[in-house]
Parts: sequence; structure tokens; C-alpha cells
Amino acid sequence: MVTAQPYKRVLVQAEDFDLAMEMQQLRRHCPQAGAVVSFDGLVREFAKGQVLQRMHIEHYPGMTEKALLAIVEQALHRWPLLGVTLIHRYGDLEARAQIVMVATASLHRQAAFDACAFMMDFLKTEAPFWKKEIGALGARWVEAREADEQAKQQWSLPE
Amino acid sequence: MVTAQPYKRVLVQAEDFDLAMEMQQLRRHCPQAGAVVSFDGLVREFAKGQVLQRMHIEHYPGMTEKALLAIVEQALHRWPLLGVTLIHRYGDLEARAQIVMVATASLHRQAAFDACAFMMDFLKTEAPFWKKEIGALGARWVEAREADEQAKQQWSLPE
Amino acid sequence: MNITILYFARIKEVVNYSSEQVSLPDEVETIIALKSWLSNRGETWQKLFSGSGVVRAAINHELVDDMATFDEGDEVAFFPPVTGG
Amino acid sequence: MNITILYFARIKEVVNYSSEQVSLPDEVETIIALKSWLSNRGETWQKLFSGSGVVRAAINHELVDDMATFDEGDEVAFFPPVTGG
Repeated sequence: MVTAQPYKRVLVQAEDFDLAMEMQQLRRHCPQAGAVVSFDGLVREFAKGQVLQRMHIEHYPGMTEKALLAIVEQALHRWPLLGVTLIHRYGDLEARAQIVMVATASLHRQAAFDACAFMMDFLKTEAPFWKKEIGALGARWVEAREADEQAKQQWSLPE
Repeated sequence: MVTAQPYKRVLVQAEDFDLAMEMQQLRRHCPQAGAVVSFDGLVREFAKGQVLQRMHIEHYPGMTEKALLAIVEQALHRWPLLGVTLIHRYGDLEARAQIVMVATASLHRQAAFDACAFMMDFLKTEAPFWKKEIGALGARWVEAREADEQAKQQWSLPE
Repeated sequence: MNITILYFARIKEVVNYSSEQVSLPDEVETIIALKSWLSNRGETWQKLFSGSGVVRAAINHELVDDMATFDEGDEVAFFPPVTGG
Repeated sequence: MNITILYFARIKEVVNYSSEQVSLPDEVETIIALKSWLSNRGETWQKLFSGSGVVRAAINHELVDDMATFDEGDEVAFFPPVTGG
């Protein structure tokens, strides 16, 4: 009784997004859902001990859209999802601003939780975004974290 | 730089809740959050092959509140959370109505994801709620699922 | 000893009680002994506590196992495995 | 062979280019050969591709490794490990 075509919404944009509205829309498109999981990623006020004034996010137009779609397709292939929303911003973001959201809808909770965490882990390691933190002490590019690469590895399927 | 006292909001109620408003409130109380994860549990339209007219949820007043608080305290003990919201409804719910929400805020995504999934797994096995499905073919109490008990076991800490 | 017993969900429907006050003989002070004492009420009760459907118990809002003991004035509850969330 | 090269983030700042069109000698057709060819431009380029900071590459929007080959008209990009999400 899962609808044939899952709902997909993938956006790369400078503008802010309305998490509440996006989740309502996801629910409306997935009337059979028993579970909806969302992740909301925010610019932190502190980074490496300094107060953050803003964060600049650069991306690779053209490649970004393809990378995000590929991540969503992988999730849809691995879990019985009814719908997915993925929105990632770029440009200059203030402290506490929203950076990214991923939301998943499924019949049962495990698929929604796993697929949402999976997409965040893959976003962190496969989507061409680069963050620069701008604070009182200056600007610095955020370094890729080994922990993010490890988080991705845990989703490896047995050969 | 984690605030000393995490934000806690735990409710058992017949009334519906406003997920968007609850998540805004959680974010407002956790200005240092880098990650907010939410779970929204809904009454499904179909159950065991029949169209569901409504779901009745019975609970054990007095024990329920304590069980939910204990689950939240366990999560706060295990993960560095900035805030938690947990709301569970009881009474008669229509198909597609909201049953339960859990939302977590933390500096980094892993704690928010894990704590949210943990609380749902413990809700399913430790909170005194009982669901009855009422459909065209009659009413039946939902049976406890072995899978839920197994999901809980995966959170066991080494002795 | 006097205690209050509460019943929930399917079990409440089977026994047709939601709560009752009972006066127990001195030797009935564990959950297992209480189940046995209630089973003497007749077939319905006997089936309930001996059947395949698991009956969970709580004393004063805490989940307990069959060997748990209760005291004067305690609240004991019987219910099926929970299915919330 | 003519290709377009794009640079992003820290690498863009180091080389001071965001994109360029280059005409390559015939033997330069892999990412590793292109890195070597660009390194001949001087110290800045040499340090970039030989230094400890990992430089990732993409051909036509697909992440690739050093041995990947490109063709006439392809878009090659160099950037640091990604840090989105």
C-alpha cells in the first residue's frame, strides 16, 4: 500500500526555508505516513572558541544539484520511503540561521530515522559545499572532519 | 559552552499539538544548537489490511508522566543535549492525526539523532500506552511487536 | 493487607474492572501470589493469568516482575505489553 | 585539448582563479597529469598540489580520483574536501 512514486523535493538556494511549511507539505504528499523525521542544521553561535559573526557557504552550481539528487536516490533505493525533502542553503548566513534540512516520511519509524541520518552523513562528505566561519578573530575555512568520513563508512553495504 | 540546564518539555494530553510551534520553542530555548531532530508519529490510514476509522489510545495516568520523564532523563544522561520536547496524546484519534512527537537539540547531529531514536524505542516498550484500532471490520488491540523490544535492546550499555 | 488494583486495555475489558480495592490474606504479598489469589475467582481470571497473553505488572507506577512485593496501601496495576509511541 | 578548469573555496583563494580555459598538450589527459602540468606554473601551484591539504577533483560534476581521464571540452574542478551539511 505504498504509493508507487515517492514524493521528492530537492532544493539548493540562498533564501531561507520554512521548516514547518516544508514538513506540512511532506505530510500532505504522504497521507499514508506513520512516521516523519526531520533534521534542521543551524549556524552555531560559537566556533573554535570565537563568537561567530556569520558563515559563508560556497558551493559548485551544477554539481551540487546532481550530488543532492544522487543522495536522495540512494536513500530511496535503500529504504521504503514515502517522501523526502532536502534543502541546502548557500551564501552568507547569520549565527543561528538555518543551513540545511532533511525530512523523511515512511510507514514505520526505523526507515525514516535511518534514511534521514544517512542523507546527512552523505551530505557532509559528498555534496560540494564549503563553509567559511567569519568571526571577530578573522575568517577561516572549516576543515573536513574525519568523524564525518567515518559516519559515512558505517552505511557501507556488505560487498 | 553547553548551557547548564537543558530545556525539558514533557506532556501527556488528549489535545493535538503544534509540531511547528514546539520546534520553534525548542530552538528558542536552545540558542547554541547546531542540530535539531524531530520525530512525528501519525495514525496510519490502513492497519492489517483494513481502512482505519480511528485509533483509541488508553494510558495509565500518573505512571505515564513518570515513565516519559524517566525516558527523557535517560536520554539527557547519555547524550549532551541542549533540549528535549516529548508529547504523547491519548484518547480517540482520527486517521492521519498526530500521536506523538519527540524533538532533540544538540551542538552536533549525532547526539540529536541518537537521542531522538532512543526515546522513541523506549516509548514503544516502557511507557504505559495501549492502542486500539477501530476500523470497518471491528476493533482490535494492537499487539506489542517483538521488533520494538529488539530495537530497545540495541541501546543496552556494556555491563 | 489492603491494596488498590488497576486494570488496563484488553485486561480491563476481560475482567470488567478498571479498579478495585481488595483485602488480601497475609501470605499474598508478591505479584505472583496476587495473580494466583485472583485466579481463584474463576475461569476468566485463571485464563488471564495462565494464558499465553503476557500480563505485565506495576507497583506504585513502577514496572515490576512477578517476584516483586507490595505493601499496605500500594497501587498495583495489571496490563498487556505496552504499544504506545 | 581544450578544457575548462574551476577552482573552489580555499583553492580558489590560493590560485586567485575561479575558472579558466586551458589548452593542454596531448599527453595531459588525466587528473594527475593535469596537476603536474599546473604545478609548472610556479611555487604557489606546486605547493597546492604537493602539499598536505588534500585537493579533490571532479570531471563534469562527478567526483573522480587522480587516474581519471577527461576529454576535449570537459569541465574539471579542483576543491578541498567538502564541509557542507
